[in-house]
Amino acid sequence: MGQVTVRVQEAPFDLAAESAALAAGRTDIGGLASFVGLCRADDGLAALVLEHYPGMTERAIARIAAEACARWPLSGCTVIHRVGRLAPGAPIVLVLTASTHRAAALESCAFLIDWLKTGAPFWKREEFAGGRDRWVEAKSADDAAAARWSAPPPDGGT
Amino acid sequence: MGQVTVRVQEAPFDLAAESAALAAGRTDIGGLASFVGLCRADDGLAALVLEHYPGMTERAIARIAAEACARWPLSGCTVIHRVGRLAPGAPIVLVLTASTHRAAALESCAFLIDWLKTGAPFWKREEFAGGRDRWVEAKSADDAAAARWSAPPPDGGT
Amino acid sequence: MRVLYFAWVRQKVGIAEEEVAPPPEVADVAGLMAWLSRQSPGHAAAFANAGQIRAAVNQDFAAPDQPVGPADEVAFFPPVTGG
Amino acid sequence: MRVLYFAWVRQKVGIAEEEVAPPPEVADVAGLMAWLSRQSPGHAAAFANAGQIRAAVNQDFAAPDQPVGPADEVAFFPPVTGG
Repeated sequence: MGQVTVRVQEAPFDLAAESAALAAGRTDIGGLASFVGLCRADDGLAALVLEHYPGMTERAIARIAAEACARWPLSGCTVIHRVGRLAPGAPIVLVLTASTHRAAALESCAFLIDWLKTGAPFWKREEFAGGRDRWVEAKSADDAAAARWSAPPPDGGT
Repeated sequence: MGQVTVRVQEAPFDLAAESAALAAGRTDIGGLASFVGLCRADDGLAALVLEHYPGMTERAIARIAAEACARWPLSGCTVIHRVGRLAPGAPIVLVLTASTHRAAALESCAFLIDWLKTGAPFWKREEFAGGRDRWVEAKSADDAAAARWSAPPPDGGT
Repeated sequence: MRVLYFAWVRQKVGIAEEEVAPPPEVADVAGLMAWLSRQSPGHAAAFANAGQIRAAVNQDFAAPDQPVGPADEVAFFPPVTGG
Repeated sequence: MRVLYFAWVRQKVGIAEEEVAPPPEVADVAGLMAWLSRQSPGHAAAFANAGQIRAAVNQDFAAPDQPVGPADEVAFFPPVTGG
């Protein structure tokens, strides 16, 4: 199984440093795929506040990452998810996958972000100017995106 | 159409700087997908030498990028392809796509790298220890990967 | 039994976690939800629409018929929205 | 007409580019390949297996039946292997 790094943190992450760490000292990696999710300023959003379930979050992500390593021949993968208050434009989540072949890197990257959306215990609350706020509702489109990876999820996650 | 950046260069590229440039000043980007192709040290490779067709290369990549912008609602995309002599482990190509939605970013990134493999005039020569060298042969798997984007290629590229 | 609440479930219940000792007939996740909903108006509001609530037992997602016991950590929360 | 060669096609022909003036009956890419292959042993070696050669006319990929004329830039090369 590849090198798996999972972190939940308030601090920003460094895409270049994480890529370098994943590829360090190796000459068998043909492709590095990454996805960075960013906070959009939809509807006049002032901030996004991310809450999670400490302990379960890391378990859930590690299980999803292990599933990715089982499905694709990965040299490694890195998942970093931020929590706390994030401003519009701020990066929220990083998924980084490395493999000998590009298709494995690209597909596992898409798999990981699809499953993170539906299988890890994070909740987003949107704060707007003037003090109004609301919890983001789960999207059926996200369930559909996760479900397209046909086989059942790593856990019984909905 | 999104902001398109295409470069062919000998120098390395900076993934973090290119990501920042694509997202600079925007709060409407929800996802940034990237793919970095790296030089593998298969079979004792000493160096990879990349040749291209100056003029046609930039035209071909710009056309593929325009096709990606036509197929997906992209905020922008960046394609940087290196040429010259590259050591094992060195990055060869960067594809970076930005969109409001993650699926558009991820799919267009895969589309662009698949088409770069088959639709842009680059040729790779492998140099081995002891002076032996050989031209890399085109892979039918690459043609199949490009062909899965069902519609015809941006150009009449094979 | 330790019970945790997250997101708007936590806001409605009014607390983030509590120790509870339900009677022995509370044997699974669904039974625990029904019992908790009778503990306060906040609990009642949080669990008013059971279809909007997800659960975890010992930090794994759990279905309504999953057994729960005194030594378990059980969490209730809305469908997740990370990524 | 300007003709360019790349990769092993260039190595076999022995030059990277040349100006040529084929007779008027050389009207398309396939005809030009046949005519070029008779210009030197290097050209003959390069074009020995036409199925391994791709072409571009004025910097766009071109099929064998694509017309070519004196003002065109025509390139011959192996299937591409970038990315």
